[in-house]
Amino acid sequence: MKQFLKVLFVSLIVCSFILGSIPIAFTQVAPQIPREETLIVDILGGRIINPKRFNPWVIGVSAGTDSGIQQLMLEPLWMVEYAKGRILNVLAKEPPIYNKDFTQMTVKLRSGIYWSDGVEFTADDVIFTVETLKNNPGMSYNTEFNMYVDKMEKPDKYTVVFHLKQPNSRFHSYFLDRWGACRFMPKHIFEKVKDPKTFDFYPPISLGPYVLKDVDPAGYWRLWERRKDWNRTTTGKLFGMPKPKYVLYIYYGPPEKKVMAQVRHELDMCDLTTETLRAMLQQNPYGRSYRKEFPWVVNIDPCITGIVLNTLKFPFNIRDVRWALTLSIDIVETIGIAFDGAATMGALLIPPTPVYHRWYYRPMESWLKNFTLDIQVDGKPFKPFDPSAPYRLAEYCKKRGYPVPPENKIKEIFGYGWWKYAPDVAEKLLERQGFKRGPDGKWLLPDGKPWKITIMTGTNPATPGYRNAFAVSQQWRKFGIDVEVQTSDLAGTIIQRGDYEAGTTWPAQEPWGGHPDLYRTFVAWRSKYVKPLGEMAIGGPGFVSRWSDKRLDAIIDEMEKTAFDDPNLIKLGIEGLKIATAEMPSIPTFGYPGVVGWDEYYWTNYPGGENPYQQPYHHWPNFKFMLPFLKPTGRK
Amino acid sequence: MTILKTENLKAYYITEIFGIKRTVKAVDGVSIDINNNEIFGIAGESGCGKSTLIKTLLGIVKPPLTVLDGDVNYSIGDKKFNILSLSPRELKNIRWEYISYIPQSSMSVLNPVRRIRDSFKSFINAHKKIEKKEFKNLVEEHLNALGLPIEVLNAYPHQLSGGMRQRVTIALATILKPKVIFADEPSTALDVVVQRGVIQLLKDIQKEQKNTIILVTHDMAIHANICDRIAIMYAGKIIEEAKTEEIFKNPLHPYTKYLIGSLPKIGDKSYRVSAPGSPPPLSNLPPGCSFHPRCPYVTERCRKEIPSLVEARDGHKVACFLVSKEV
Amino acid sequence: MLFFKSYLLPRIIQYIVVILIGTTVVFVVPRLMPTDPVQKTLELVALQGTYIDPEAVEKLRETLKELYGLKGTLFEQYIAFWKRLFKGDFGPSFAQFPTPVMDLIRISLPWTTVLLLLTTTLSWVIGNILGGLAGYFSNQRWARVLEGVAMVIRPVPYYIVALGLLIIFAFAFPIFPVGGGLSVGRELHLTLDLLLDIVRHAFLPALSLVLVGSSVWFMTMRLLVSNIVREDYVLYAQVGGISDREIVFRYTIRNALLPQITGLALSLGQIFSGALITEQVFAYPGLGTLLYNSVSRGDYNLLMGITLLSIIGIATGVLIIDLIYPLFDPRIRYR
Amino acid sequence: MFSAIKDLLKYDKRFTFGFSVMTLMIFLAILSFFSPYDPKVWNVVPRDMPPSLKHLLGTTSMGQDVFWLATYAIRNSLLLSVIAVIISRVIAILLGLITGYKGGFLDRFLMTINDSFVILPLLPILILIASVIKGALNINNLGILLGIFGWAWDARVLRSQILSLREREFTYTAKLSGMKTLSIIIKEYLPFIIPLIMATAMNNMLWVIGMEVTLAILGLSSLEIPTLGTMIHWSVNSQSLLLGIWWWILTPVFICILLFISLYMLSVSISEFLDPRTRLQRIEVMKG
Amino acid sequence: MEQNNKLLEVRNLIKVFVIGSGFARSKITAVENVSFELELNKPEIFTLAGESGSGKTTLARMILGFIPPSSGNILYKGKDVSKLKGREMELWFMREVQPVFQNPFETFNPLKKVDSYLYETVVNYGIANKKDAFKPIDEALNLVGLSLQEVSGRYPHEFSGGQLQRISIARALITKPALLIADEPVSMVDASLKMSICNLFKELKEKQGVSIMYITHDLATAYYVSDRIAIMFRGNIVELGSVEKILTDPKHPYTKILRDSVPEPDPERKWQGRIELSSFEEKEYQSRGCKFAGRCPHVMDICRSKMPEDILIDGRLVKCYLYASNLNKAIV
Repeated sequence: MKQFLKVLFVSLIVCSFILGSIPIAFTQVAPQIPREETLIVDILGGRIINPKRFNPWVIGVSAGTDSGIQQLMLEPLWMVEYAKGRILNVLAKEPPIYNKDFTQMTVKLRSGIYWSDGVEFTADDVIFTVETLKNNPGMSYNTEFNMYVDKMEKPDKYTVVFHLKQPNSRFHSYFLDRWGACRFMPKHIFEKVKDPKTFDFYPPISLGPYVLKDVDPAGYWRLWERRKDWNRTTTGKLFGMPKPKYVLYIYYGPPEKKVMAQVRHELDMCDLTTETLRAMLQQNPYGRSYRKEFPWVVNIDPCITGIVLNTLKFPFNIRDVRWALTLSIDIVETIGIAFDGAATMGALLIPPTPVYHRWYYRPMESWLKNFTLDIQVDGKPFKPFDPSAPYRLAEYCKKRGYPVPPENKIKEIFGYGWWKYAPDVAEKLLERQGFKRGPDGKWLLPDGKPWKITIMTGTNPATPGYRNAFAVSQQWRKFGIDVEVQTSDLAGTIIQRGDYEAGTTWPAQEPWGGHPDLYRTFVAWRSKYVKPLGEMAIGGPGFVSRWSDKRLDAIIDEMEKTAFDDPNLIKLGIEGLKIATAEMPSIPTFGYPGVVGWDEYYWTNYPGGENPYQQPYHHWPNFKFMLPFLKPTGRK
Repeated sequence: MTILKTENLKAYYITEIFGIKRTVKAVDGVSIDINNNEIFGIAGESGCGKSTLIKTLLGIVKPPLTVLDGDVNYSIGDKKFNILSLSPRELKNIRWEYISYIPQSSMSVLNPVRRIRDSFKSFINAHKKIEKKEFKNLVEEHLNALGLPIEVLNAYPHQLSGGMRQRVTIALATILKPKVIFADEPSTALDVVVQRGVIQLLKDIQKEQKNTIILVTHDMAIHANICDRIAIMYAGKIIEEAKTEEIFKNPLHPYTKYLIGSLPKIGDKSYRVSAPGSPPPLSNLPPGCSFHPRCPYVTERCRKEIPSLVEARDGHKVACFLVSKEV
Repeated sequence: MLFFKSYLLPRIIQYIVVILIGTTVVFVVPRLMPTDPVQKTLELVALQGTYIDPEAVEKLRETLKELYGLKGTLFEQYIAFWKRLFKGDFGPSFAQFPTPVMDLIRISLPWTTVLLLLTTTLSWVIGNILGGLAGYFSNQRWARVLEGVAMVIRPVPYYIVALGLLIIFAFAFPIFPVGGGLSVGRELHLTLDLLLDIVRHAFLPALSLVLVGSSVWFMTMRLLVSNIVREDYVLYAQVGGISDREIVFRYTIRNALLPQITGLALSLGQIFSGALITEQVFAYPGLGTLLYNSVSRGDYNLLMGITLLSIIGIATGVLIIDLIYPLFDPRIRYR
Repeated sequence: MFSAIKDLLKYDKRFTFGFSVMTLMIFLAILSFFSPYDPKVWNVVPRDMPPSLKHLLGTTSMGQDVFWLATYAIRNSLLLSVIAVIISRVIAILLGLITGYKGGFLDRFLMTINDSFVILPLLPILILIASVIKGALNINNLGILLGIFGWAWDARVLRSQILSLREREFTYTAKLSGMKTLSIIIKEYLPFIIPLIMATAMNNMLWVIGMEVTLAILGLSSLEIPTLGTMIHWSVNSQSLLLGIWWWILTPVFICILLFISLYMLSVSISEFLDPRTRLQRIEVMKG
Repeated sequence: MEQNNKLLEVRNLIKVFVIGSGFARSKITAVENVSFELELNKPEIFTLAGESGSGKTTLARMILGFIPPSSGNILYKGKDVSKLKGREMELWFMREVQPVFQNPFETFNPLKKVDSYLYETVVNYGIANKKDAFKPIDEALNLVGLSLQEVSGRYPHEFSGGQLQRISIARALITKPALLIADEPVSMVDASLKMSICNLFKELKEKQGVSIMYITHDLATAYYVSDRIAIMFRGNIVELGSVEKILTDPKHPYTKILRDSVPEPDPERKWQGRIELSSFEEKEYQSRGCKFAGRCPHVMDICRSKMPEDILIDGRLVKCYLYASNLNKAIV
């Protein structure tokens, strides 16, 4: 019997040896795709469920668009560039031209742009796309185009004029790519298709600098090859030749797998978590992050994180309560718990990135410093703003043993300040509203019942929302409120239905990111869009706080009458922000600390913190503009 | 000619469960001589140690069964050995070819999921290397000789009736024509007609192969029908041993007297009595003669001393003070 | 005829009823949950940062409901579901609208079935043989070592086993690829090279599944055999001098296998729900991820498609075993 | 009961091992009530410290003490499995006994329900339910959920056991002694199926713990409550393996292994102890 | 009323079993058209003899009400057993008719103390309450030659088969039944104790007035204890009458073989001649005619196709064509 076992074991060992000893150390790519000419990037959305579908024009179907479709295959009319704070003209030659009452928009297209099958891109494609979307319910922008587009005309091959049913000063934003926009379909292909919804568009042709080379039938990767006629694309025309011959979008699985792949130099660009980044940097001498030193995270991400409060629900409908909750948070500790100090705090409901610092935080600094709450402390009105918070955060980081950025960089990296950690004032605010502390020191509602707050959040521990929930829950617990964090995949839905008290989805609708206009942010608080509890909110961040203010309504109305390029927009923005700050419908905490891991074994010159020539993500549509700047290292 | 001889064989079950030691004196000083070409009956009630005796004689001694004393000496032809001192390999070679065993529960000794043919194959191949054709001949011949239909080979055990199963088991045990066959209650739990068939079969085999059968059963009527000599076992000991006719005509031990006297007969409705009381548990035997608590003739001596098996008459041995006093 | 009327027919009716109940449960449960695919789609659009005009949202919601076939009462939807199913159509996936669910399943099914069919059978065979041996020779040292190994592997969360294997064989000693089913850019011609490529990609996932799977079978088999060795027919065979080898395979394992066969049928049926964690860890193509996505995305049709497959798989497995069980256990017929 | 444990401890090494490990686990679980740290609070101790005298099993990347966290995890996982096991046992035993003894239409009806449960793909359904009610998935609710889904197969096993017991003659004796169905089941059958119940209960317990770990690894259980599963979840998520924080990941894994082995040992040894065959031997021996 | 003087009437009783599963299923008629009766107020020991598989145990279980008959009636004191409804009636019937099983070790749950059944019986039938239960128990045990002292607190395996069987009988006697159904009560009892049980039955009949249905394959004890005997073969009663007549002068060929096969405990009267055995029971069950036709030395064509009728001859009923002509002649 032992013999039998021996045979079994030996054969097992032999088997694995044979399999393992097949020559060439294993790499992910087949030999015919030279590794040194390939840029391998992670698919953010995970496995592509429907790998052979390249039709992104059906609403809500996202899977796969971030595996090359939006980054390499399609181009928009305009693109938001938030690293520099500008809007790029891509397929459009110049910004949109509106008539005076915003009922007509003219778009001038670039000439000499070709589809990868050699057909020129013209106004026909634009008109065809908009018509098709308009005529097919279930396709993206179908509702919007039906609401606004009356008719289109084509004065020449490169000009499109939209005639609108009703005035819309921001109609062009449907074509402004900020992770998603109305991009165009090739008329010469789609006009032959019976049902554009079911059409898979495989193999696809592209307008961008790359064209599909191969796809994993199981959906774990898509391989793109640089177009031979890359100079007939906008990317080529604007920035030159993209350097990698191939771009491989691949999903390796859970974060630890991505780290392994990156350490094995089988993944060049990847979205990581703080922990995986740590692991990757520890194991990979060629690894780097956005910043080469602490804090490694991306500080130009155009999103702000924070706590949403359900302002239709007692007691969050009381401003004093919202402020008390704000003042009982020690932002330094919160960031410390959530990201070990590596985040940029934001006191306003807009992202604290360098460009918004420039447009809003810096102009509003003195207002913030002098802003008072209608409560007296030591006989003086209480000024809640704390400009020293970033320095305190820097102290914390120093204590943790991290190299702290120089004095002059502190504001850029840690933010312009936050709200004071003032539990004593918070206490007064609450007491003023009839709240009391129970014998155990825990807060009681005015009716004497214990005050319990449930914070709803999602399930992905890597997200700031998730970490924020736990960090803030600790702050409030310390303050004496009974807090529980509920994690759920359905947090979004539950919050939208208004069936929550506090939550950590985005606290406000994000602005454009590369443009000072705050219309997008404010419109979520327009009183006519507030839905009663139990009914689904309109959707999107901001709407769920169900807060509105007559003064803000007026500002929104004003904005609608103001052109997109009007410098007055900033002034209106500042006014709006003042109202939103004083009312504090949601509590902003810090900017989205994006964690990217880059491997410099094959490629360098990523747009890192030291040279932010570009947004740094491989999943954003701007990625194609990064490729011409990458440098091969020449390693084999 | 003696083929099997034991002297003062002692085989006890020594167990220790949860710290409590227990000794079951299943075979307690048994001395027997079994001759070539005879059917030797061992009679006794359940729990008297007769199954253990067979196991020991067959050399199936595994803990907790321990042989404390005595040998089991065989002399089969020119082969002489003490089965208790053989290695497992030697044992394997001896069994089936020289010594074989017909177990009691034919239902459970045949693998329920294998055909009879496969069982034959396994048992034969374990001892003999033979060709497929030879195998077929061997088995079919044997079955024919025993009057069994060949079709049974394709049957599964459960498809056979109890009697047929028992006969198949007998065929399986005798296929290699062993010189010594142990049969442990081969006909118990069988219907009378079938029982007759089975016993008939054993008789036939013995007649034809001229070997020795050691038949263990509690049924005295069976013994009367087939055995040449009978040993009566009680509480781990042989208490009486004699030729069949002798023992039925002239039982000496009070227990044997009860045993034989209580047998009902068709056509005779006269009142019969069983021995009073019950046999003692082997783990807790009374002192002196084990039968004394049930014995109507009990004396003081019986309570203290253990009578030994002595020859009372020509070839009639008995272990009882009542009898040995006379001698 | 008797067999048909008194056994097969009721058994098949039961089979259908069981599938019906199972399907209904899977149909109803997600619809009782406070989420729906329309909402998920809207959320997705909103969370991606694409700008939807607030005015357009209500209309969009209606459009989607219409498109997804989610108008009407639960009962109407249920009827519609069966009507569609009888035409062999699972409907469109919501998350991948309007791609038919069938298409999505077709992509993943072969990978899952091949890998799981192989590993399930292999671990069954290995686990049972080793378990049988260890049960029969329970006093030997190697048997105890084997048992110890199985006992340690079994409780380790599968994720950790898989990750451990990856770290050892793909990271510390990069012998095997870190994931995927095929090398990128490999052309799909049936060559030895391609086959080898597939095997190498499947090796670690398979190894992890077999390791864990066989230790589960091992434990049950060992227990079963340790009971069977006390049976009379085993003892009799031992007395009869039949070799240990034959006793182990023809007597103990053979007989202990009977309950294991039912277990195998169940696990083979479960193949169709995929091996979620394997797929996740090894980025191996399969139905598990699909299923997981369908759950989190509220993609009812896809969810129904896969679970129905799984329900039918298991029920059929059990049915088949019930029907052919007499082949393995001849006693059944006459009991 | 007490003397039985004493005997088992003295004479059965497997039981001794299982029992002492279980005792240790329970002791640790009780110890959690005296923990100096709140498991929900982070940053209470220095992060990523290897095991030392101050922190017996080191600390996590969240600044929690692994040892004390583990005591909570053991407590919650045990509690969870006990709840689930009790619920599923009650259902399985009731169903198994009733269907097995009563037979007929009731049997067929209940077994069809039972079979429907057997064929349900559990993981997706659990994932579905867990992902939806996860907010409310505290230890009790998760226990109830797993209890509701964990009985089907065992009910079948119990039923077949009862079916064979029903055929034994002492059933008739009991019936003819005027005993009612319920008392026959309880007084006559229960002693026979207790070993089986024990064995299935232990197995079920292991399944529950395993299922909880799976759900937690997928991020589908209430991650704030420290259990073995959430401990593994957090440590995996924080890349403790790649970062070499082995004490964090190995602790729950090792506890899983220990729990399994001890439960297995207990199950084998108790089943053997309660098994009619050995039990009879023992009774015999006890009497001398 | 005719029924009034019958203790037990069995009329045309049939039991069909469906066996097997999967692709292999078949029907077996375990009891085929069996009728007999026991007189009221005239206690007797009635033996049902036959090989295993002759349907005698099935018959006993039907009479006890454990399994329902496929057709036919069992009337106990004029009441149809299968139609007894309600706990009251059930208790009444069970009190009147009690069994003794074959294997005393199976009669009692091995994991329970034996006396528990005695107490259960006393309490459940309302014979006495728990406190006074020992009295009827002790009385019943005395009848079988035991005492409560010997029995109490002990498990089944602590007794010998004979003792257990006596306890089993004592338990049955607690309710003072009118009919005892003893299914192979001595087959598992050691030879030295067998007769004590047989004697006990005789005593019960004579002193307690209990009727006993004695089911056995052991014709020697049957002859010893019983008054009447019915020989069963494959579900049929092939011969029924007084035990002396049937066993000393069997008429049916099967009874003859059965009688001849009984081993005599006398080395001078060994078996003579050979007998033929059936190989596959199944076939005999399936046969349409006389089930014994396959083995009968006097088989005729008609035997294989049609089941013979009961024929009254020499004070007994015989189911055999051999005697059919005799009957005809007698009539003619």
